[in-house]
Amino acid sequence: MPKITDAATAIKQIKNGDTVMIGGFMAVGTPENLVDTLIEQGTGDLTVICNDTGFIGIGIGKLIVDHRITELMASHIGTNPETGRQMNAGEIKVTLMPQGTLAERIRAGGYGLGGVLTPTGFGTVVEEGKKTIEIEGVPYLLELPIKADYALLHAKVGDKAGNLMYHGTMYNFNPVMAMAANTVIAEVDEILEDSFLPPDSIHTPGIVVDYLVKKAW
Amino acid sequence: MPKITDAATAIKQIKNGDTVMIGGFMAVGTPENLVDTLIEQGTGDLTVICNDTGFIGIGIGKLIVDHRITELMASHIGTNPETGRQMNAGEIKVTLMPQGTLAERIRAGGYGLGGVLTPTGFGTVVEEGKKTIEIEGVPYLLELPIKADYALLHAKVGDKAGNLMYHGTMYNFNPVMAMAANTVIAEVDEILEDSFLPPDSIHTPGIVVDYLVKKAW
Amino acid sequence: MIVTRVAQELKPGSVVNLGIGLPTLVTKYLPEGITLQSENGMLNMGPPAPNGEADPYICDAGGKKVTILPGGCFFDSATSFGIIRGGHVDATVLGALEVDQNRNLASWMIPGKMVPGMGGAMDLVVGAKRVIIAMEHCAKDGSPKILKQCTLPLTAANQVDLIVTEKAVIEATEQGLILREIQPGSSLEDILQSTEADLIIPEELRG
Amino acid sequence: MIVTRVAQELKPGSVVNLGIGLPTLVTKYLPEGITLQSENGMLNMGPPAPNGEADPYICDAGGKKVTILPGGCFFDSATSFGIIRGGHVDATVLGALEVDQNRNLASWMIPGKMVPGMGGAMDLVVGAKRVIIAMEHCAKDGSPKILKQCTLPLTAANQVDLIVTEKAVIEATEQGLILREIQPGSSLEDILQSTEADLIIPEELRG
Repeated sequence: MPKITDAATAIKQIKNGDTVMIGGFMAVGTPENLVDTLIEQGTGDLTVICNDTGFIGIGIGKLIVDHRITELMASHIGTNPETGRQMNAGEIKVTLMPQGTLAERIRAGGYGLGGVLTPTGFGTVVEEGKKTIEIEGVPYLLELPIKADYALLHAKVGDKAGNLMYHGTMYNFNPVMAMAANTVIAEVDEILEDSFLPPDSIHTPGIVVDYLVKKAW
Repeated sequence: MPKITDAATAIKQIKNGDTVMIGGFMAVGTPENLVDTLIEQGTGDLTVICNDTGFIGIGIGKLIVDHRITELMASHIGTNPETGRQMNAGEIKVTLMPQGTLAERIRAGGYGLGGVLTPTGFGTVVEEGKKTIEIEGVPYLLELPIKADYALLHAKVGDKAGNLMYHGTMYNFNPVMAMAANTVIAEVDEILEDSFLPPDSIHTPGIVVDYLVKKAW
Repeated sequence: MIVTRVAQELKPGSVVNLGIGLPTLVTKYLPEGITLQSENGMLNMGPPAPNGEADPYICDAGGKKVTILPGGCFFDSATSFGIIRGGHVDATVLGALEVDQNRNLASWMIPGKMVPGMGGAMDLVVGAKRVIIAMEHCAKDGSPKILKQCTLPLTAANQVDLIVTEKAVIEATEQGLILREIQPGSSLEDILQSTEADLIIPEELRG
Repeated sequence: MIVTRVAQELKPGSVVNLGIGLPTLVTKYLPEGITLQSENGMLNMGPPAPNGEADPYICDAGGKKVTILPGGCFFDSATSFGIIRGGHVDATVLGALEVDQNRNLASWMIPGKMVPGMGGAMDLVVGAKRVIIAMEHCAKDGSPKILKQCTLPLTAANQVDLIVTEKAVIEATEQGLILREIQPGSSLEDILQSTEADLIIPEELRG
């Protein structure tokens, strides 16, 4: 059973220097309350794993603008020019990788796999430093798992067993991140206090969710 | 859009010698009408990929008893003693593998991955003939993708766009098989003719489903 | 002209992913029966939501609020790229900075200048059955974009199938780039002058 | 006795997968707050369905029709083994043919005799945080099952954490097998006679 609590209580366990996965694609599926609380609490020096850095003032963009991230793994930073500026100025270390590779690497972390072979990125700078393995004459890159101390998710509905259901494109990286972090904090628009989500319609099983926070603003 | 048709029409394209994935775990999630139709039509010499061979007279067990399978990839054959007998008598070639490995190999086939590294089976006979790759000091087996000519699935509900929803434990191998076969035939208890499944509750996207057959017996 | 010509390449019944920018404009000219995939997790993507009626939780790959059509579905990123990498997308239409005669594509960065990240482009180019490049024939400064060899970091090697510009329709094959059509308003001479790559010119298109 | 002793090892709040056979019997003695995982795709598995009320589409890993408890969920096999392999199952209880002092387990086949397949056992033994073996101390013919070295094909190497039999509770560590408890009705001498493996006997358990 997850602890149902407020954002401040759930977020304060995150320390400077921790590795944090944050769900969302262009800020849809990003837990804005949890991000705001990280900023309020002054947590910094974070390694953040996410698809993109949102926009200035929206989603993960807020953590960038406030210089809370020292290391970033993402697939796209183009919608937030401040990320590119900090990268070029050497203020932040950025590792860019293909979006599908990012998804598989996080999944591998959470699913106990040692890695996956993907054709994506072969023949490009993405292959630098990676092992190439040929299977039936086709070259693949060996991509390694990614894990984190925390995953911050955003779902539409959570029940008291911690089961989550997303809606629309907020789904994106949230389900794989839920499996790949030691501690999972989910911000949800609605908490079912007296009932449960239907067992055939659950996107993230409650056993991996440690804290449920009701979205408050 | 999938073709909505009857079992005989959908199944008659399967030829002797084809490779067929069949969903189900202990016959729950196995398309019984499609299996019966394969038997009626006399199709044989099949390579079948499935979790288990069901029971005598139930599920994939029927194909075993009727000697339609010459090659089998599965994780468990213990509930159907006839499979073991045929294997020991050299009538059928059986490759057994861990259930999680079977799931990942089929997924890799459908998801365009060249393989996955799993710790499962290291130090056992499962590692025979496989590459071992060490990642951060831990040995993993490189497991290769599996694909098939056909996948025969069983779902609870299908809509006219081919979207499928499973129920209970019939889910099992059906979703990964749906992605890994050239042609996908799904038997469903119910076909929505005038409406669609809710977009947040779809387990297999309709674009991979070629034929929908309403379960008739 | 680019956009309408690309639309003709998309077959009814196929699953298509359109990149950001010029390719997105193809949406307006799609034939019936195309299913649009959006790599952030949607099949059967619909048009932008009417003002004030947008569902805040449904966006396209550019972050724009859109709708989903009947029969569509949502899924997570691992599934979405399984659909893409696994060959379940029939065609992708993407813009380009450079394309070359070895079917290479460069579209994701200009070192030291623009490094937005590759997003889903690398997976799309490798995974989609057909890769269609929709772009202006030349860069803004007039320099050719269809080259003997790409100079910018690649998005993928040997994956381009078709190039559609305002001047030409070019098929990219293992034998090289074959000029298939001269667009209205252009000429063979114009194309040859604005293309660095070697072009194979079929008999019927020679003056 | 085996079954009740195993039940004590399972902590409230943990996620547990019980193997077929003897381990399934542990179900009756589970403490409150245990979530049962079934590898065919279910969390919060409930008891067998009452006669005539079974949902034909809900079965356990042995194929028996069961129920799901409130708060449970269903998922596919790839997700199920992700949960298992990824370390999200706190403990698994499995039967065994042989266990040895290097924490090896053999439980899935007897060459030439019984080859049912490994099913989910290999993933469970590698993935679960704690591997508890629940078995009779000796084989039916009286021969020891706790060996210096397994003779049958392994299910997994170096993964066993605890062995519970009707005679003893034995902790399997990198230093070797440590006798932790002598079960009521047994004795140190009885255990030593029926165990081939070297046992580390703590001071307090020596006569």
